[in-house]
Amino acid sequence: MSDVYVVGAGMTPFGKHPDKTAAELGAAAVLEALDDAGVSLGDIEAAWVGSVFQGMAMGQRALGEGGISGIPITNVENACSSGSTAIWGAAMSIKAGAYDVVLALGVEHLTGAFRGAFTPDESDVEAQRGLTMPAVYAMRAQRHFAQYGTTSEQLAAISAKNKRNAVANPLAQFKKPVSVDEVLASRMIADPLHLQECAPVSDGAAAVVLASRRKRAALGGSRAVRLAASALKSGRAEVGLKDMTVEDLTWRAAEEAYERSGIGPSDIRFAEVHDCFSIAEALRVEGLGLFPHGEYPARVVKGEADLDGRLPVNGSGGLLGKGHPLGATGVAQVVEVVRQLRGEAGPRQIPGARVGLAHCRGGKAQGVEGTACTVNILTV
Amino acid sequence: MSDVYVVGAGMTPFGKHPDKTAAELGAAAVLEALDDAGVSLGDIEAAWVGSVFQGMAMGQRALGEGGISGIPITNVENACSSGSTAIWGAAMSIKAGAYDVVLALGVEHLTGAFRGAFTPDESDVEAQRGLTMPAVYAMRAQRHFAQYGTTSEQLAAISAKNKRNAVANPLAQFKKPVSVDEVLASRMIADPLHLQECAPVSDGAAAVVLASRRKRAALGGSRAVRLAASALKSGRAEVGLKDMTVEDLTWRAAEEAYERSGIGPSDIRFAEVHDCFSIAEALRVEGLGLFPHGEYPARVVKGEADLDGRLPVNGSGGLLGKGHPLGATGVAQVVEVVRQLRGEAGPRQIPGARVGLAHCRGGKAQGVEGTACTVNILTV
Amino acid sequence: MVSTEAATAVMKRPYEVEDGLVRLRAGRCPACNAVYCPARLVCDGCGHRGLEEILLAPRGKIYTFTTVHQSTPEFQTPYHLCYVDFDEQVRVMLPAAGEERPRIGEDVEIVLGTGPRLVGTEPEEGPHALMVAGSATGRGEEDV
Amino acid sequence: MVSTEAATAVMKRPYEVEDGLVRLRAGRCPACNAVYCPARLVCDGCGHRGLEEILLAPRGKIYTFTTVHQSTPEFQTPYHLCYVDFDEQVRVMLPAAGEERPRIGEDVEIVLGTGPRLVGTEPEEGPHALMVAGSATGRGEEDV
Ligand SMILES: [Zn+2]
Ligand SMILES: [Zn+2]
Repeated sequence: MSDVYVVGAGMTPFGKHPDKTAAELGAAAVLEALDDAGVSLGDIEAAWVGSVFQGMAMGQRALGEGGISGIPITNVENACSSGSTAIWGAAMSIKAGAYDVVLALGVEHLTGAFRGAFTPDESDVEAQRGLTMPAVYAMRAQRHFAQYGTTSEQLAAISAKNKRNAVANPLAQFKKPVSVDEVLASRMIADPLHLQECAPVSDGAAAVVLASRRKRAALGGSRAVRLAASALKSGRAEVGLKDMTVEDLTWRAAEEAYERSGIGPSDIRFAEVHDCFSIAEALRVEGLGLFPHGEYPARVVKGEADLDGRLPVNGSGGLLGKGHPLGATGVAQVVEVVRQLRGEAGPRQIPGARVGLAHCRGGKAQGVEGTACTVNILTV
Repeated sequence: MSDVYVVGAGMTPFGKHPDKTAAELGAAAVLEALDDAGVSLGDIEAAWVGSVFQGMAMGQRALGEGGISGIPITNVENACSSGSTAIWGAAMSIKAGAYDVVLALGVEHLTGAFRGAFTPDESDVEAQRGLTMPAVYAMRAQRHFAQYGTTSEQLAAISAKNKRNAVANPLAQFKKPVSVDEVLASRMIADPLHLQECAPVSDGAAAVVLASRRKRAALGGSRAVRLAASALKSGRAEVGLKDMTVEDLTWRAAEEAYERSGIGPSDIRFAEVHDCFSIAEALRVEGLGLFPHGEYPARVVKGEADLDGRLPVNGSGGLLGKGHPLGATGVAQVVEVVRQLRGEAGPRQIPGARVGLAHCRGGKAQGVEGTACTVNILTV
Repeated sequence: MVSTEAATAVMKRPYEVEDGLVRLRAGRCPACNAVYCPARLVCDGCGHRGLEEILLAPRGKIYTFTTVHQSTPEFQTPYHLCYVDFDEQVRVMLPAAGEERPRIGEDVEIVLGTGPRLVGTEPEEGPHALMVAGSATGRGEEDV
Repeated sequence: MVSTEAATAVMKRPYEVEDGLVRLRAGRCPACNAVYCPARLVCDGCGHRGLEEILLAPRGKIYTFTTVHQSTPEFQTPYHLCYVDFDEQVRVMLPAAGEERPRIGEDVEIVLGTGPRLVGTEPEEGPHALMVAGSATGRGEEDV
């Protein structure tokens, strides 16, 4: 299997875009990624496009708007991991030797398309009984509290960190810092999670151009970043009485990525992880083996995950600060890692960022731990 | 890129299954395909699952019901080509050397989920102005009439042929033959297309197990069928005033499949094509280069596409006779080709069937000719 | 991000009325002259970014047609649909006014009518439905 | 196709009432004893096809809980949710009756109540909502 490189990255501002269609947002991200890569529309041989609530043929509509038609396009859905599943599929095609330059796009336009809380699919018995995604994570947070003495103040510190990081990201939805007290004063969504601990409703798109080693060389490629591993897993069936603070799904995806890349948890310099809720960030980084199990919230309070900390987490602002246009999220994480690795992250640049990890985990399907999880490891 | 083999095939009866969920239908197809392949649940390394209107995480729900969880699962959507896009993605992963045994599943449960005619995505300006999928094909039929003298009786003969073939297929939705007169006496849906010239609303699922050369050898593999080529294309942008009787999208997918397999139109012994409407079958086989442009309807009347004709088309009954559970259709076509190539098609067996083609074309997206088209060529 | 001009154009009313004539808003590529209706951000043919807005001729010719007898619940059947070819070398799908069956090759003009949509199911493009009418066949303003 | 027994079970009412006690319908693998609630066609653990139907104990223990203050428009907030562990080694999500906050480790019994759903938005499983109530905490039949 041949190496895969990210040779171009682009994304729209995340936030409310009531005046734009999903296709227009997608096209804008694609064009920026193409320009960044120095490739033209005609160089793109195939595309994978992730979205969740955008109806049929999202990829064809977005690429059509952007001047690309006729090529193989695969629309993929894996709940909040849809965009990162698109990257996984696109990378697979380069490993297959089928193409030299492909595109992965994630796009979502949720403004006006959404009422109330995000839930599992309506076919799900738990959803029919009232389960929402905030409730899933609230119940996991209650266990983290009970088992590890985690507190609401500690979880609020995760949100405050990410919203502070977002201020340094011009593409982020949230533009001003939020204190721990302000997080705790925001209204309760699902006990113990407050509004400011839940990712917002967002519109946006992100795209990356992937290339083979051969094409990367032809492009010059001094700014190319290597996709050292891309792993996708789905949740295991829920059998027996498991510890809900343990992210088996995250660990299995990470394990494969660590093995394939030869890069272990201790080599990771920074991470973008799927912080759909404050507690989620803790569950992710503990599941990835980046922090000891049960200890992350307390360590955030000590500053270990800050931009200048031991292992910066969600320096982009994460989903909590940057926004969470579902299908776009997984691609945007990789865009951020690429910009950090290139040293192009401006005021939020992490010094010496040479190995980064992007983790994206989505959804909950009937009887399984989660819909999907991806782990991408990138290096320069 | 390594060879890809279909080592197992399964499908549910197509029709109305109000007492079953989409997940149950999907699981049933998967289990039959696994048994057919002689592999166990644990052998499946990854899966691609096509559906259109089934909500989030269809693959995780169907495979979970069938006892498979944890593996990489990619849900794909490409309108009516969703299932065949799943096959294309699954085959890609074997070519990449990533896996030796993978699954492609197509599933759709439309009973009760559907009102009125199928349309392009609701974001589409044409759909907002009243365009339906039957109307698209009706307008193309009017051009075929005007340009080639095609008649309603000739189109009705296509439906009558497929519904006759369906009688010999125990999995088909329609159980009795329909005469040309009965087709023409059925109510008009979009002039000149009558109800009996439109694919029905159906529930169903179909699955195939794909394997690498190495794994096929390990399995014994005497019944394995080779996937000589799998091609996917999307529609080109509609620029200028094109001849709407010409299927550029179909031809481009076919051209790639012919080139990659070294098998040309004259080598094809039989075909399953996407006959969502009577006229569609004509547009497909003419676009594939299997019949001269403009002549297919007249040749159907002469019996050339019958099971005992020069080139049998839709011996399974096609979408018109077998049913059309959108996401399942593209996989079911390949299941039929596999059974024909193995000599297991019973009363509808085509003698000497050693090279078959499956064509699946779906949808219409704003400003492009069609959403997606796949051509799979299989041989023994 | 690219220019949002085309994006804004999509949100605008998709036509202009000049001297009583209804003209569709479209986009033309300044590099290769390809015309798109509705406009898009980028020209598919040549990759040029940013199309210039043009108004199509108020008349076109029916390329093909159908009469829809089954639709979604938003529409009142039966109704006629046509693909109309314009001199600007672009084809647009529009409903046809009146009860008479359209004909291939017929010259039609664009009119504002009620369209086949049921009351209360308006699309984003606004309260007036674009339709075509062939004055030679008796379809015209008085029918819509 | 595989047996449709499990499929049929899904469509049935998801519980039985015996001697006034509400017991959830579930599926147990005859080969490895894994329990699934609701049942499924195939055992994930060992691949055995066809689970046997069992009824869970009428009581369980709260593994975790939350109070939902924002939900979809179908539900009346606030309401309590719990994951309840049963002796059969299976965990089920159920709403909790009454206003009092559930507690981790609390013993609860299953009751039929109105549930958090608004009138007119019933799910497929039928008119009675399954809930849990802890008699020790004052939640009980009289509260639902
Ligand atoms: Zn141009
Ligand atoms: Zn078992």
